[in-house]
Amino acid sequence: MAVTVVFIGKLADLAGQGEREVTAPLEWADLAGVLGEDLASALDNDRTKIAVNGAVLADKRSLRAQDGDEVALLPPVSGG
Amino acid sequence: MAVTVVFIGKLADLAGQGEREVTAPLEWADLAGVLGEDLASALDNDRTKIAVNGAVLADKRSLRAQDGDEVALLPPVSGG
Amino acid sequence: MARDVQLLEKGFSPGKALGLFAKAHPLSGGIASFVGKVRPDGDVKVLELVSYEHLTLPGMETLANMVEGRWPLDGLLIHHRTGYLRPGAAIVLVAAAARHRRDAFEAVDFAMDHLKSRSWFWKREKRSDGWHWIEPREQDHEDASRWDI
Amino acid sequence: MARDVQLLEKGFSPGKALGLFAKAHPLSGGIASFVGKVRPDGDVKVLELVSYEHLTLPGMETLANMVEGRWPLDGLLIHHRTGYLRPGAAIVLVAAAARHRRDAFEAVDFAMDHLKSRSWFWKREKRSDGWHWIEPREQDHEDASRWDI
Repeated sequence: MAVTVVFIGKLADLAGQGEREVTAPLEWADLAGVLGEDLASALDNDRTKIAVNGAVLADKRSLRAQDGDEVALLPPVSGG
Repeated sequence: MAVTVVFIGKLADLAGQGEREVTAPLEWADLAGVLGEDLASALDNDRTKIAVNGAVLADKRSLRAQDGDEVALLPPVSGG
Repeated sequence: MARDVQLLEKGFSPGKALGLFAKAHPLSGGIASFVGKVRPDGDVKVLELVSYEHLTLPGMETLANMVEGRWPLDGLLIHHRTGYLRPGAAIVLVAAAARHRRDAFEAVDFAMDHLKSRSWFWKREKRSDGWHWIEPREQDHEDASRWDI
Repeated sequence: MARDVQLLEKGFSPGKALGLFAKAHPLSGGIASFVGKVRPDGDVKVLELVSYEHLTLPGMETLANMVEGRWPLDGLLIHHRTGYLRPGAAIVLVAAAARHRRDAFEAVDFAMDHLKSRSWFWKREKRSDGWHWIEPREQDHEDASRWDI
């Protein structure tokens, strides 16, 4: 009964790891408690997005991940 | 005592040759008489320009070529 | 429309890729391209480009769809590195072959703006004082905003 | 600023020229380029590009001055053919190396617009019914007018 949370970029630095297994289900309201204050405040940033199984949530506060889902926490992008 | 008149592009087709020696001096008012009606009307086109020794005249009607000068008659350009 | 979209884990030669692309499109009137490299300025020792497998390459394909929907092209190439890059190394190559030059130009321009600030990459630089995450410059966001994306 | 402006009387390989240009500018963050070729459509058998020695190459140098004055570049390459060209042959290659990508893009875009409708070239096509002089399309003039030239 687990959800995999993937930390990308500077969120991986904050988390001190690239991914973590957390108990399913996982909702937006759970994140601060599960991930800690630092990550939770980074998630509040409008430019931080959340994807579930590769689908980016239009409203990240609607997060509702089930067992086996992969939740990715995505800081602002920069490529090229 | 000659001016070389160089015909470029479709003006060379009209002239039936690439260049011609004409008597110096050569002024704008002389061109119709020297070159004939067809070329003269092509020269009236605003987009037809005249260069003397590689310098394009801002006002082609100010043409005043001397012995040894090269006068180029330049139709609308198209490159690339 | 021939499409060549790749997320590359190793160094590549943009000149070679571009030569092959040109050969693959002998009938196109024009080919516009852009090569982006790691700038060897400051004291940047290494650049890391992070990608996320569920988003980065699928997002590049979505970008290619957008480009193809917007401009009539004969061919489109988007190659982008992931992983660790040294100064001078190629990060990205975008090329578009088209009948008309403005279509090719705008397609490349648009794709580059998207890759810089709207695609699923994350970038950090290692300098003498350690690693630093890089976010798009204000200019990059302005560039992208020209296209309503 | 390294400048390479050439009026070419024989066929050339844009890929090779571009590869050399990229090698000559290892420190630039980006290289934008455009290759224009004779489009092998319709029944065009040969294209002739006419140049005038007192104007064409000097005009290309003047164009390079304008480009360099307008954008901060590390390098600029303008190669343009003259003479008879077969369908598929390269007519023109423009490349710009710059620290910032928009400078490289705009420099190439501007130079191409100028070469199409403001530079000292005259173009005709041989079709099955003979030779036809080609003037810039309305679009080419509109493209050039974007730059106040």
